[in-house]
Amino acid sequence: MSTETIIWLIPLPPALAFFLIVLFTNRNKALSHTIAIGAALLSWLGSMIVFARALGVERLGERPFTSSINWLATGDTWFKIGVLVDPLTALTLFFVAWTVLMIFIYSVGYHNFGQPEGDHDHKGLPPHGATVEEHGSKHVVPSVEPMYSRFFAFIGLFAFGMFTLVVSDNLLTLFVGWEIMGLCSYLLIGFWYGKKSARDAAVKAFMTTRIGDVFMLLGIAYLYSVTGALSFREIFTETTLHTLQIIPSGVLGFSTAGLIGLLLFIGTVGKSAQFPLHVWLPDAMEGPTPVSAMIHAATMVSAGVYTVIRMFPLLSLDTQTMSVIAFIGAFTALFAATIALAQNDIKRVLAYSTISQLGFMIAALGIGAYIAAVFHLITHAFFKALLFLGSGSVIHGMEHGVFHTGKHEVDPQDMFNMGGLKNKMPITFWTFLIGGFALSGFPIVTAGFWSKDEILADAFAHNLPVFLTLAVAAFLTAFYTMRQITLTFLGEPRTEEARHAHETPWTMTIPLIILSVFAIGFGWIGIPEHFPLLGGLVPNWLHEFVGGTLAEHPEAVEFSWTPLLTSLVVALGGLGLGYLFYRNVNSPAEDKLQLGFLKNKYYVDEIYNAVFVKPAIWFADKVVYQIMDKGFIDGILHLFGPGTQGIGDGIRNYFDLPFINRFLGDGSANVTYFSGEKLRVIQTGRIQQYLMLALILFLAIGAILYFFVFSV
Amino acid sequence: MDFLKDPLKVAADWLLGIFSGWGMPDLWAQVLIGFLGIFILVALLMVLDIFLVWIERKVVSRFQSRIGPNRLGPFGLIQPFADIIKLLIKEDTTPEGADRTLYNLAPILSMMSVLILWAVVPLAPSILGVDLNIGVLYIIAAGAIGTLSIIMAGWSSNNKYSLIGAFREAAVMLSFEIPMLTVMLIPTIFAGSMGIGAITQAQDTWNFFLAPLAAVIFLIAAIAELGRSPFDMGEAESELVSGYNIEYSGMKFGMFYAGELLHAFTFGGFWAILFFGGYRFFGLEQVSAFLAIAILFFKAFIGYWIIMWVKYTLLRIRIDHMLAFNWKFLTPVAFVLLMTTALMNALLADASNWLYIGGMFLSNILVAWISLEVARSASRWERERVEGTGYAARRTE
Amino acid sequence: MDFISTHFLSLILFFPALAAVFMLFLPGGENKLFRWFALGASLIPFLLSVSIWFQFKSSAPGFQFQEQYEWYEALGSTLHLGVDGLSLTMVLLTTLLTPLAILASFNITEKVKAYMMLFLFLETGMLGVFMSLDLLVFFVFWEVGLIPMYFLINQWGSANRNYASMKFLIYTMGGSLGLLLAIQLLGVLFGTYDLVALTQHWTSLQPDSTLLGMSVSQVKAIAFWAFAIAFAIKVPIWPFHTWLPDAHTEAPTAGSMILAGVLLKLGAYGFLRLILPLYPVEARYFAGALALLATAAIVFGALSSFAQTDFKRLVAYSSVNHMGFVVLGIAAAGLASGTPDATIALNGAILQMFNHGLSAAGMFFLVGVIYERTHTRNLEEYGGLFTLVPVYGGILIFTSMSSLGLPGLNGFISEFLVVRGSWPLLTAYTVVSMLGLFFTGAYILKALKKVLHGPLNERWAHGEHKLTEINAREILVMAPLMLLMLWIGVYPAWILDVINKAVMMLF
Amino acid sequence: MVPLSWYLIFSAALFSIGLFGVLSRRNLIAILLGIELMLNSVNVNLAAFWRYGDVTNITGQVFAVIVFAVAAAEVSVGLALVISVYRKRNTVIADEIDMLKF
Amino acid sequence: MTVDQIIFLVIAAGTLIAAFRVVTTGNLIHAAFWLIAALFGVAAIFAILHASFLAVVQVVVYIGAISMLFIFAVMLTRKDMRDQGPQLNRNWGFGAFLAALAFAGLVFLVHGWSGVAKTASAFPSDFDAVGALGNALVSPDAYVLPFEVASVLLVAALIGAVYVAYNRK
Repeated sequence: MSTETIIWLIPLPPALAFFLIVLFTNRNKALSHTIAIGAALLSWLGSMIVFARALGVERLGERPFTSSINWLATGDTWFKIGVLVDPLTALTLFFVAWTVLMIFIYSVGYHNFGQPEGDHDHKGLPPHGATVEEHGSKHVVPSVEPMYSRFFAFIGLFAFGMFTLVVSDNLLTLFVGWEIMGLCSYLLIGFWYGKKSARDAAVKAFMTTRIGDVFMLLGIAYLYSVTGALSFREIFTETTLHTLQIIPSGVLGFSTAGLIGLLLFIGTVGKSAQFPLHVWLPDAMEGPTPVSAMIHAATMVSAGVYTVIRMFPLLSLDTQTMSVIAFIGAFTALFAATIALAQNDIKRVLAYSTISQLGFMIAALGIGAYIAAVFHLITHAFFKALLFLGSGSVIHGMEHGVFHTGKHEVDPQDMFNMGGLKNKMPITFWTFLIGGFALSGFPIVTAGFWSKDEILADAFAHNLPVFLTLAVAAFLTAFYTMRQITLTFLGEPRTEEARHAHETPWTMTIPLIILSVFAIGFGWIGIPEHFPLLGGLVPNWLHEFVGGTLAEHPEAVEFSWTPLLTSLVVALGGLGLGYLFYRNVNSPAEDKLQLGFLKNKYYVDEIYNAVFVKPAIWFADKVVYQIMDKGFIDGILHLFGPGTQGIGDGIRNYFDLPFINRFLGDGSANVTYFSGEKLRVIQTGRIQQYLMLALILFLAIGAILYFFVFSV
Repeated sequence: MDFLKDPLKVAADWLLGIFSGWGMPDLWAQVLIGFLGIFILVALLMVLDIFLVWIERKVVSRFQSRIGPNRLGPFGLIQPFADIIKLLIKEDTTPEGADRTLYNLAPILSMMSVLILWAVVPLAPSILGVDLNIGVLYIIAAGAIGTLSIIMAGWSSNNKYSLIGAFREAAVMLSFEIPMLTVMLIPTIFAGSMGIGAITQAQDTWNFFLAPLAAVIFLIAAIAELGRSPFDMGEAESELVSGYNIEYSGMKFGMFYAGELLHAFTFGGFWAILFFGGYRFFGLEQVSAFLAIAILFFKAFIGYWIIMWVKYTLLRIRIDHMLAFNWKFLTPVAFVLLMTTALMNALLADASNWLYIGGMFLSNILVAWISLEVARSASRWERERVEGTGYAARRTE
Repeated sequence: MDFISTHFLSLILFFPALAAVFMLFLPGGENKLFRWFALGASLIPFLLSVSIWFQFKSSAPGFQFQEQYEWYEALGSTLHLGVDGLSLTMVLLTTLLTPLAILASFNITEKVKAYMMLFLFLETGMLGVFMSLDLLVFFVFWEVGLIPMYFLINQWGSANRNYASMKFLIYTMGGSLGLLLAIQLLGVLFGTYDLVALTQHWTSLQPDSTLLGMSVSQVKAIAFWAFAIAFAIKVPIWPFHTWLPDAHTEAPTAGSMILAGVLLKLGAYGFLRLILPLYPVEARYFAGALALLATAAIVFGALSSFAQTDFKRLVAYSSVNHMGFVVLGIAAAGLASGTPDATIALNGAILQMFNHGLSAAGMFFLVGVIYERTHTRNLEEYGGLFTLVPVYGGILIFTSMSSLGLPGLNGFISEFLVVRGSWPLLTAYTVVSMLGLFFTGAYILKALKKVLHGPLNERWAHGEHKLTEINAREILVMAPLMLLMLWIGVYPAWILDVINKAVMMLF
Repeated sequence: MVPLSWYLIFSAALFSIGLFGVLSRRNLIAILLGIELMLNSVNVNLAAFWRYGDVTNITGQVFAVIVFAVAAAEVSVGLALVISVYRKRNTVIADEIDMLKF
Repeated sequence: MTVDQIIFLVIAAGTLIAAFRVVTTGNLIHAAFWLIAALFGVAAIFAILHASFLAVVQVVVYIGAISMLFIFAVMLTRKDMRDQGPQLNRNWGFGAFLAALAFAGLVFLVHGWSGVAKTASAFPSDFDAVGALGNALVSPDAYVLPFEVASVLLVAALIGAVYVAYNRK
């Protein structure tokens, strides 16, 4: 098969799996997950083939794999859609395929496949455990998820959306994949729709991202109407970009490119949970599992960053836009990191850390560090996936303990209920540790170090305030990561449940191990050339490869000791301080960082609710519906009825009744009645007499006609 | 040779020569010859009739495991003559209160209605009484006269049994005329003419193979027309003693009796003519007119034998069942068959011969199968309704 | 076969009416027979219209399958039928939705015969509007479509049906008064009602000459508004929309399907077929006003919908919202007729008509399905039904997403095209209408949340009110709709090509 | 050769006889008998005009055939009515069936 | 006077006598049988006119069916076999007068008509009257519509007769 065909085919298996599972196999759990994983495997295979072939092409950036078909008729021309694999796409495909496959496999174990049906499980609620008798004694074990098949259908559709987004060669199909993922996130967050928090979170996620989407749609429409094309290859030509740059948009001094870029960026703000549209992501942890949460955090949110990276040539045209982006990214990185300090839910910490890390990438793009952003996107995807899966594993292990003790009020996600899990769940611990160190940027060995270091280096070179902000954020990152590891794994178990937690099945641990390999090794493809000691040992392949995507190959920044030392200090310092701080902390009361405004995420949700949501509901119901429609418009309409009736009454009483009824109507009836009374005698009822009468008349008339009329 | 081929013409020419020799005008001579021909035909038929009595009696005996007439003459062949003598010398009674004119007219009409049928029977390629171009209708018209005679007989006898019998018989005959006429139109379609002679000539393939269902329907309707068992409404010995001819005796009864037998034989003949090629048999009819007549009579006897077979095998059907059978089954099927045949005829107009025959045959079989299926489900419905079981009962509640 | 091939349109048009008349002679009380007969009778026009869809030559100019018969010679009106890509799309939609609506109403048990007959008459009325090329005939069918719907609402509707049906009838009739007068004005002026001829005469009038004592431009402006108001009421454009929620809410399920699916399209079709060709100058002049109203419809429709607690009313208001996009596209096209932007906007508007026909019909049907089982439409009384009726839930989510404009389904394509087309022409209005698009999501999710999600309302879980799953017949109604939604969403070229070519030729 | 007038006079006579029957018989069935005679006379006329006009123009016979059909229909319905009336009123005398009077 | 004329006169006289008996005989059954005789006469007239199809149909339809129906009806509508009382109504004299008047009027009209003395033309050779009639009845150019209407009428009459005469007890 040609590479183009394979690219077309990559997104299809998960979509087919979705339809197959929904329509046919939703009653059979084993078949459903086989289909879903098989589909993910096919997509993985396709992605790997494409990736391998892409590696073999010289200067892929100038000669990418591409193919398109007619889609929308627009006057004389056709709007085409198609696929495109350039270096950026190839790399993205690589990590997306890997993470998706890992997630699919992991889900089997997480949803307790092979366990008995729950005693009181309902569709729409998490499983509550099943009682089994073993060796004569009853005990409770985790029960299988009641909507197991449905889950696989949803993540299948999700994978379809992600692959579509990645391989598409134009903004519109990118947007299609984008929105399909939005739908899936809505469905997956609201997976346990029986929980009020879950369905509120689902609606919140969809609506918040939709704000961004609406702007993005406008941006797409704007771009399309200015350039007449949406395909990346057509937009990123020199002449087009030049046109976009010189035409002013008429809004706040932005150029057209700047305004379009800003509109598109707002979409990313929504999708990648940047301030001020970040509120949905922490709530999205209501999703059934770390798996789906991870999908949002590690994959879908990456899509936002991917889009910005994709549109980088356009965005970089307007410095004003770039500074907005840089500002939002840097601010978000710091802002989210501070909130993460005070969270006790193991998943929420990771959620805020995701927001923060995405802020890093956005900020990197804002200062023009294209390759650094790509690098961090990829490494982050791997280690954050690892962390989420690890946290899922922890929670799963904790649930085991909860089932054992039977105390369901104990929250298995609260880190203060854990402790000492290192010995109970060794694989989880070690992989989690790798992920956490990667996140913190533990020097040299972890991938996170290299990518973060590159961002800091770029920031130092281009924009000092951003550099400082990011450095603080990086320090906080290391700090809360260590806090999390310490609270969760180190020390002594703080509860009975933690004491009874134990390691999760192989379907969950294998993905952890695979991902941890990437979390360490993937950093080595992008070691800067001038790095002391190590630089040049391994060629900076990433820079060469990804840089080819852009028309002008970006220059690597000069090596400088300041950012390197900074990153070493913040990473090691944050980790060390974190361990020291939380070594002996055993309850929330002892934690000095449980500040009110951090705990409540700076009250953003409350403010949004009071400023936007409530007034909107009030306006819709009271003003638009009750006053305008019901009161005003219908009120006017209702005046017509009585008016017409008045006229009708007048006509009836003063014209119809006296004149037409009495005089004309009754009068003619009276005349008819009188004549009928007189003439009824001839009606004898005898047919033959009638006939005779008729005959006489006939003969008489015939004779008259014959003799007097026709003879004349 | 001429005589063998066309005896009628030879004989007529010969007679014409003789009469001319007597100085008779041509017109009168021809009228005279015509009358002579009629007389001879009728006389021969009456003789045949006598033997039909014998055959009928013999056959019924075999059906009933008896021997039948065997005393007078060889195989009892003289027996019918004895019967005739008995009938002739029997007292001729007239019931009190009878309507004499009609009473006496009825047997004559009965006999007549059968005999006039032979005016259109093509005995041989050259021997045909009148080649009416509306022969098919003529057969029905003659049947109408038979109906008339039965009504006359039934009413004029001043006997309630005979009246009831006459009514039943008339109702049956009126009803079964319709499917009969309808299926007779099918040979008409094939031949493109209503003339009986033309229909015979047109049967290069026997119509039976083109329209087997039509042949069956015709046979059923013919049996009903004849008033023979299982449709013997008019006589119905066990219910009406003897039906419309109860008050007749002597030769008047004899005429009814002979009329019925000859009628049966005649319809056997028509069956053969309409559906089995009449006198045609692989060109043998061209050899000699006598051979043609023999072929026709042979076929007619087979038809007659089938009619007898049916008569002595099946039991009488109740009058309402019988009329329902006609109106609700036989007539619709005949109509459908007629339409199907007309349609197929139009469709297959240009088809090859074998395709034509095959198509016609299959369409007939199809119509038969469908109508039987419909009849079966309808009767199951009815049975369930009556018995109060099944869907029908629930539906009508 | 010659007869069929030369009389395609009149066969499609009159077959339902003839079948309805034939139904008069069917024996009474055989409800099953009526249902199947009506279904069969409505399937035949569908098959015929599918067949002309394939025979249609989209690149040929002008109208195809034309038929012309003497009708009202004294007035110069003829029964002139014909279709182009625009009307063919609508014909296909109508003939598709009618059998589905009939199938959807198999559960009607009262006065089935009359019900089915009304539906068939309704189909003829609607098809007549789409097919006629003669203004007088157009008007006749316009009114013919009205009456059966009145009776459907009035006889088979729910509690407040008298009010709703009366409002619907009088409102629409009031609008069409002006339409009739304007049509007569045209007819009297030129002695013909033929659309093709009229378009030429009417647009070639010199603007400085006088007509009926007024300047031509004044006369044209008056006639324009007479047309526009009639169509605006039917579409409906804000602020003429208040009949719609009432009528939709009170109508029987299938009635709502047809009402939303086809009847609303009559108004938009009128704009496209009559106003844009006949009044290009006025359309350009008043495009701003039209766009303002369209934007109001989009935003206020979405907001009103968001404010509802009645499920069906929510869906009804969503029609106002969606049809607003159609009008926005039309306004954009009026502003800059002939430009590529206008073409794209019109493509979007027409496709949106078709798509809304699918999704609104589907939504109303699904509301009907749940209403039939629970006898309540109050959103607060549902809750957690996804557990009880997973298949129904899946279908509801699917259809809702189509209505919401999820990419990958049909609604997105048309909304995108409209936004794309009107952005450069009516930027401010487009931006404001995005607010409506946002609230579209809000109300759809509100409905889903209230109906499917949340804690289970125990009332529906057990006992006599136990909710039953959507049945095979109902799935059969939804299946074609869903298939088309997905198909158009994934590969819209097949239908968009026809529309596009028609638009290119028309404007 | 028989002149046309003979047929016409014959049919006129037949018609008048039928008319007399219709006007004067008391029995409903007898009235119908009269009607049959009248219809027959019409047929005779039709056939005669056909024969004495252009024989290739078959219209006369067609009319006669249609008259047959009409007569059959008329008789069947008429007799059904008579029987129905007899069931209800127990009489078939025309003069006694005079409910529809003043 | 030719043979044709003699035959015609004989048949016509017989027919008229039979017809006269139909309207005058006191016995209704006899009247019906006399009607059959009259119908036979008319059939014979048809035969003389070379309208063979009409003649045979006259026998099939009138004698075979209609007259049978009459006889049935007569039987079904009486309490005893013989008729009682006068068969003519009070006004029969006036009726006779009117009939005579009608006859006189018709004869007068016939007498005054110019075409009365027409003679029959010979049949063209190879003219098939029955075939022509059949074609005329089913040809769309000729009389298929009346023919169809007549058949609809017959069906309607059939159903109507069954319905009217159906005994609902």
